[in-house]
Amino acid sequence: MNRLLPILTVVAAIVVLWYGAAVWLNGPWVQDQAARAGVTVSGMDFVGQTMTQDRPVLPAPHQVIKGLYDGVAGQAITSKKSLIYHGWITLSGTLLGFVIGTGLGILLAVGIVHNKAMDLSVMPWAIASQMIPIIAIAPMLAVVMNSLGASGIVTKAIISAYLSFFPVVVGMVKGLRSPDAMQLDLLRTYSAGEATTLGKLRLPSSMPYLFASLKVGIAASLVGAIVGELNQPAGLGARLLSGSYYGQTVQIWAALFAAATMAALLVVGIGRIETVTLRRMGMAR
Amino acid sequence: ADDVTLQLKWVTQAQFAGYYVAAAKGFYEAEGLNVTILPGGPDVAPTQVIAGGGADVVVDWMPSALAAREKGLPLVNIAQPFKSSGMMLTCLKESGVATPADFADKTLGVWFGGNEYPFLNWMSTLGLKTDGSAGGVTVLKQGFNVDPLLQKQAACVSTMTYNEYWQVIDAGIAPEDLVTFKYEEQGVATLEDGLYVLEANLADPAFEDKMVRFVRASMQGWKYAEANPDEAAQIVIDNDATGAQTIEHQKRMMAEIAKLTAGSNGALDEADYQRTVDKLLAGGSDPVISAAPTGAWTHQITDKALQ
Amino acid sequence: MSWLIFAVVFWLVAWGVNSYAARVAGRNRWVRLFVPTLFGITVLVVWEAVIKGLQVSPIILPPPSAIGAKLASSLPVLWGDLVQTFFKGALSGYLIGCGAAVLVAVAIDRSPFLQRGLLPVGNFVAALPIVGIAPIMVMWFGFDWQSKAAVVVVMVFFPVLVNTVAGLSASDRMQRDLMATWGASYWQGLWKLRLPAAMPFIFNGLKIAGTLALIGAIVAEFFGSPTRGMGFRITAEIGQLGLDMIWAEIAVAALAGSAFYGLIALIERGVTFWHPSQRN
Amino acid sequence: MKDTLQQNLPVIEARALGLTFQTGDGPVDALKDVNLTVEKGDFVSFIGPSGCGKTTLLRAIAALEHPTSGTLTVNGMTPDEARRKRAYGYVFQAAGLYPWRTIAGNIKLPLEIMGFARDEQEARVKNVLQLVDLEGFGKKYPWQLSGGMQQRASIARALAFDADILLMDEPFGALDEIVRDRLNEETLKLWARTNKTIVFVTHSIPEAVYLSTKIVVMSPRPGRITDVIDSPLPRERPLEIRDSRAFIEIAHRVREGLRAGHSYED
Amino acid sequence: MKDTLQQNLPVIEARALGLTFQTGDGPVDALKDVNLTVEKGDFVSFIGPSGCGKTTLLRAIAALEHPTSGTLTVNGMTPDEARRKRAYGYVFQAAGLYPWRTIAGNIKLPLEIMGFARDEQEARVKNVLQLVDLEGFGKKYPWQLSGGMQQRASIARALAFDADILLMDEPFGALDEIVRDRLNEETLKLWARTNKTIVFVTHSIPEAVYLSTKIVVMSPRPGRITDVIDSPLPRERPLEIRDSRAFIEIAHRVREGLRAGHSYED
Ligand SMILES: Nc1ncnc2c1ncn2[C@@H]1O[C@H](COP(=O)(O)OP(=O)(O)OP(=O)(O)O)[C@@H](O)[C@H]1O
Ligand SMILES: Nc1ncnc2c1ncn2[C@@H]1O[C@H](COP(=O)(O)OP(=O)(O)OP(=O)(O)O)[C@@H](O)[C@H]1O
Ligand SMILES: Cc1ncc(C[n+]2csc(CCO)c2C)c(N)n1
Ligand SMILES: [Mg+2]
Ligand SMILES: [Mg+2]
Repeated sequence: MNRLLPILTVVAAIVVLWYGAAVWLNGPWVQDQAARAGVTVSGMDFVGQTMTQDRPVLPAPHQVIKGLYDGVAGQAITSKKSLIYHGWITLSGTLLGFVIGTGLGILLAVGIVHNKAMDLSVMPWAIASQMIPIIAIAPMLAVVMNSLGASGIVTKAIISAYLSFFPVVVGMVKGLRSPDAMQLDLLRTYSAGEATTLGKLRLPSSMPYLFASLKVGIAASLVGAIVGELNQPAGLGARLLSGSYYGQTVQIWAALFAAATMAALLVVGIGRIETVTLRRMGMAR
Repeated sequence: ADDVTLQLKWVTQAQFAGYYVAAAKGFYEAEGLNVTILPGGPDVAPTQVIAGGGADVVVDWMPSALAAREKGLPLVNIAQPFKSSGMMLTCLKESGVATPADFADKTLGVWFGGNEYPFLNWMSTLGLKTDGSAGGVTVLKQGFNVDPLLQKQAACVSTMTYNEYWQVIDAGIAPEDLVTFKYEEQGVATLEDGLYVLEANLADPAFEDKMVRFVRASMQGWKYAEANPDEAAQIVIDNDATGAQTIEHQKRMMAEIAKLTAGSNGALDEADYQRTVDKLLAGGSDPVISAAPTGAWTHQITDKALQ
Repeated sequence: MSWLIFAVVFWLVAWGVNSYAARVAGRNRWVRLFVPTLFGITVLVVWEAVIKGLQVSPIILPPPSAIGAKLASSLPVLWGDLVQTFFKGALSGYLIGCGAAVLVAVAIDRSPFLQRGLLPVGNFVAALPIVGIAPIMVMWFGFDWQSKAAVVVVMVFFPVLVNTVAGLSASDRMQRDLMATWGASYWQGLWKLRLPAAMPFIFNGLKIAGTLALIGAIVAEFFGSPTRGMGFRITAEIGQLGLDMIWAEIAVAALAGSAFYGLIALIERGVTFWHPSQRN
Repeated sequence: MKDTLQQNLPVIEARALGLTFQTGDGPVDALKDVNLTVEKGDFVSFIGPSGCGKTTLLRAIAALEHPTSGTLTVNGMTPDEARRKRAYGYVFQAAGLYPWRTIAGNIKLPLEIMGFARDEQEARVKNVLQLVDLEGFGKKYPWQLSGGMQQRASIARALAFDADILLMDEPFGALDEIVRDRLNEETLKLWARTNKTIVFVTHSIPEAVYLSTKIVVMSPRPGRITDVIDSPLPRERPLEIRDSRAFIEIAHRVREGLRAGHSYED
Repeated sequence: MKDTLQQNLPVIEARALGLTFQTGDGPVDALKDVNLTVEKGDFVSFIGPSGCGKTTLLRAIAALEHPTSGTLTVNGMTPDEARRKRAYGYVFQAAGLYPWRTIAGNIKLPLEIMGFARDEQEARVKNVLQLVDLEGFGKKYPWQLSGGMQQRASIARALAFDADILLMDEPFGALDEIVRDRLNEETLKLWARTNKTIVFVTHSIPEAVYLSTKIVVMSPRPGRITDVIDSPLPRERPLEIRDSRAFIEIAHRVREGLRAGHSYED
């Protein structure tokens, strides 16, 4: 309860501001329409009209919630208007990309920690790689993947992986280097090799770092999947774009909130796994 | 059956009804074809898809096809189901635009990505500069919808007769409050929605045969769609994976599309081609093609398909 | 074929040289510059050779040489786009967003209630995909750089806020208790202890935000822009298959983004010189 | 008249003091029924096993913790009032210097906060740096100094603003025996010179006996005072005093007190 | 025959040993001209002020640092060979238990690495846990134990695989006096029982005198040995021995040695 109350308060404040902004931003259209029709609107009429438009500049919260509700509960989940249907398509790409990206990130991190040349050369370029506007690459990547015969989900997953590997590399390099000199020396007095050190010391002690980066990584993965869907027929990304294409602001906002909710759930999910893992490893107190 | 992959220029909508109808009505199957239709979108360049081998045949507009040809991608028009152009500028009357002469010092929304050339050409014939200098027009790269007009961020935006125009209407603006300039009527129209393949493939008799059957079935689809617009619209809806299209909108779109395909039996009219090339060569400041292309179209397929 | 063999050989040789250099003189400043440079050159050479070897069409992926040539011949255009997108859009949005985030963090610092409410909501907002936010911002703030800046503000605000709030509680208890024994006021404690102690965290946020800013501005241009800017150029060129120009813009974006990141890292070095991670 | 009154008033007075922490696994009695009187000029040591509440008691005196029962007065005021009157100089177990300030900057920090004039600040910094033998190190950053030097800097910082009461929580815990011996001597000298009231926490029996006029032996669970020993040693104490019979006897009494209060499990 | 030879060979032998660190501000002579012989069954303590090279010397013996001059042999081999033969049990200053392993898991760690059979591992864990009085704590995680218990666990870990040579770097530095006393007693008992060779680093004079058969006094800059004291105390040592005349005398000699080598600056 005392964790929920502050959140609810903030949400309530945002909703109030939001309604205000909706009136403010949608108002000009109401006035223009009235002017074109040669009538005047005022008072409650005006406010009411700002919140019931089909194509508002800013949909009022209840419109978005209705959009979400229609998309989630108002449709069969196999329907193409169902947000669950599209969410699932996005999720599958997100998860596949996340697995690839995380695997790649961990491998790279292990390489960086064990190989000085990789350490020096990979990092600056990994940073530079993240500066590339992925949305510009996505269509070209789709073409290349297409010509290689890969399916849509793989293309999406590659973009996801591309965005999620970076936080994993950064976090894991930190994590794998987190054992202090004494912990490393201890294994040396046992005359343990690098592989043993990795398995018995570096990997376990990197777990908190790993989970922290997994949380960032899964959110990045989702963004990647959505960007990858801009040129695919289905998924939340496609929904966002078609909403934008037809000026369906409510559809955009509903898809937007569906995506953010999914991200939040994924992060919470990883948090759960983290708690369980760390507890089983005895690292959660 | 022979596999054919068709890449569309835009998302699934009645603009491409002929192909969806042909598939749904079994016209392709009857020709022994197994056709995969790939929807496009703002993020898809059909020319690039075909260059990468992702499609056998693409729907594209002639300006971008010719530009690609000059860049070294030998695309050939094998059929032209669209006789006329649906592009226009739609302006709010209250912005004070009544004739093209009023464009000066106004902000105009334009689609880029290969669609800007007819517009630039038009402006240069009007003698209006597009670089933002005084007395010219301010050009916006418009997004995917008509919001700039509704929000009065632009005096005019690009629309298609069959689509965006109706979005403006749907938004609640009466037709009397709008002024439209059809490219067709302004004499700056270029050919839209044609079928293009790679030149090298045409030499292969098997491919040629496939395309003959494809074009024949596609045209059958188009004519069926013209005759049965409501059924065609429903077929389009059934094929839309985003679930964003509505049947009302697609019916109306189908009706408008039928006007554009009406004059065509599928074969490219050489005069239309020549007009398009002339427009593009005249260009604006930065012409899209620098020399008249050769071999950019053929009747090889339609001759066989339509006999 | 020979191009492919060349690529493999070049890669192996460069890798060998790098391994040797890193092992023998990994601490030397010049070697630390040389190794990543050679790595970058290797990537470019292998890219070029693979394209030549597999005869990849330049319409699919142009070779680095063509990109370089285009880059060199289009400098004025690229510069104009960089000014529009980076300096006007990304940078102003970055400054506004980061500045606002730090101020808000200080403002909510005294209220644990607000913090507990704002941070989860903030994380939720941060998870909103920009491709969804960008068209909305274009609708609200118009086509010019202001809407790009707005997208950047939204993107950078929460990472910086979260890090700053974390940083403000990063001073350890003993350090805070010291302030208490001296009878320091809230503002004295903030100014002399908690802000300096928060700097490593704030810079962490600033660096994350730095990787987001330019991308956000470019992406926003996909949803409407004047006829200049990096995102505009990329969409306009795709229609005429100007892949070399697109890649030139991408190269400029990567370069400018990395330079910006480097600059933040440099300032961080100066400001948090005292932090163990900066002392090695 | 007022002065004499102050002189007679105890500097620190605790009556039936109790302090209970509410933790996840239930309440922890960190202090229970603590009675203590400290007079002006006393050098008091708290000694006891880990967890017996030494730090907690010291923090309560400095108003860093708030007692849950009993009364605690400092100079006749509440500890919080005394804190706001800047009565305390507190030296923590670790040096706790701010790494972004030089040594001089660290020492200046409380002076800035208390609003001393700029040249007064400089003068005092110079003065205390000399006192702890760190002249010439003012411009160095904390991490450029050895642990012992950092500890001395933190003592200098606590001395700089001339608080009446010096609270020191195991200030020499991290130092080696020789350095510790020397700092013990210095601390005694300083105390003799300034006649401050010093409350000192330590683990070390010799240290407690060597330094204190009053040794408070504590024992844990719940934290309480088991013995208060008034030292018969003279105020001037050379290091050799540690080999004297009196010294060894007090040390023995402290050790016995400690052992009695010490349970086996840790 | 071979056995006798081994018996007579010194376990650790350093001749003119030097070790210089290359640092940013130039070379640091951590050890200079160190000569030392340790026989089988010796209990050797290194004592000296901070920075005099105690840890460095211990690390060199364990092949964790490499001497830059002189020779160092362990059981007649180089330290590195001895390390690969798993001759060392090393106890670090802090307990250094891996927090994600239980106490038993921590003790098992070296056994896993050295490839002991599973039931042999269990047996040994049980055995050493008993030895350090931690039966029943095997399933606990390190943070569930007090500091002293953790330290004992880390000693158990070093004992589990029965290395000949036990190297202990200030193992009791972080503990309070009472716990420390008890662990000192336990260490002596253990040593008596197993007849291992133990090398022990400490800051504390009483600790060094109480435990050792040989006390090595070191001094800094450059780190060198200033005195080696062979203790006349008997092998059995009750705690009370610390009040004996012999004890006090050795302690005095150590203190003088330390003071001589101690420079003022830190
Ligand atoms: N903030 C706190 N919350 C809960 N329990 C606390 C807190 N601070 C201290 N304690 C508990 O109060 C008791 C006394 O702690 P205190 O730190 O005063 O001991 P100490 O005598 O200073 O020990 P040490 O010699 O180890 O420093 C301990 O049991 C400790 O766990
Ligand atoms: N890795 C290193 N690089 C450079 N100098 C070092 C290194 N390790 C130790 N030194 C220096 O070598 C000298 C001896 O250090 P060492 O750790 O052996 O001292 P010590 O006697 O163990 O001190 P303490 O009692 O503080 O642990 C010191 O001056 C130290 O600064
Ligand atoms: C980014 C982008 N914007 C607009 C068009 C133009 N366009 C071509 S077909 C079509 C469908 C009409 O409803 C439209 C709008 C494009 N190709 N790409
Ligand atoms: Mg304490
Ligand atoms: Mg040491």
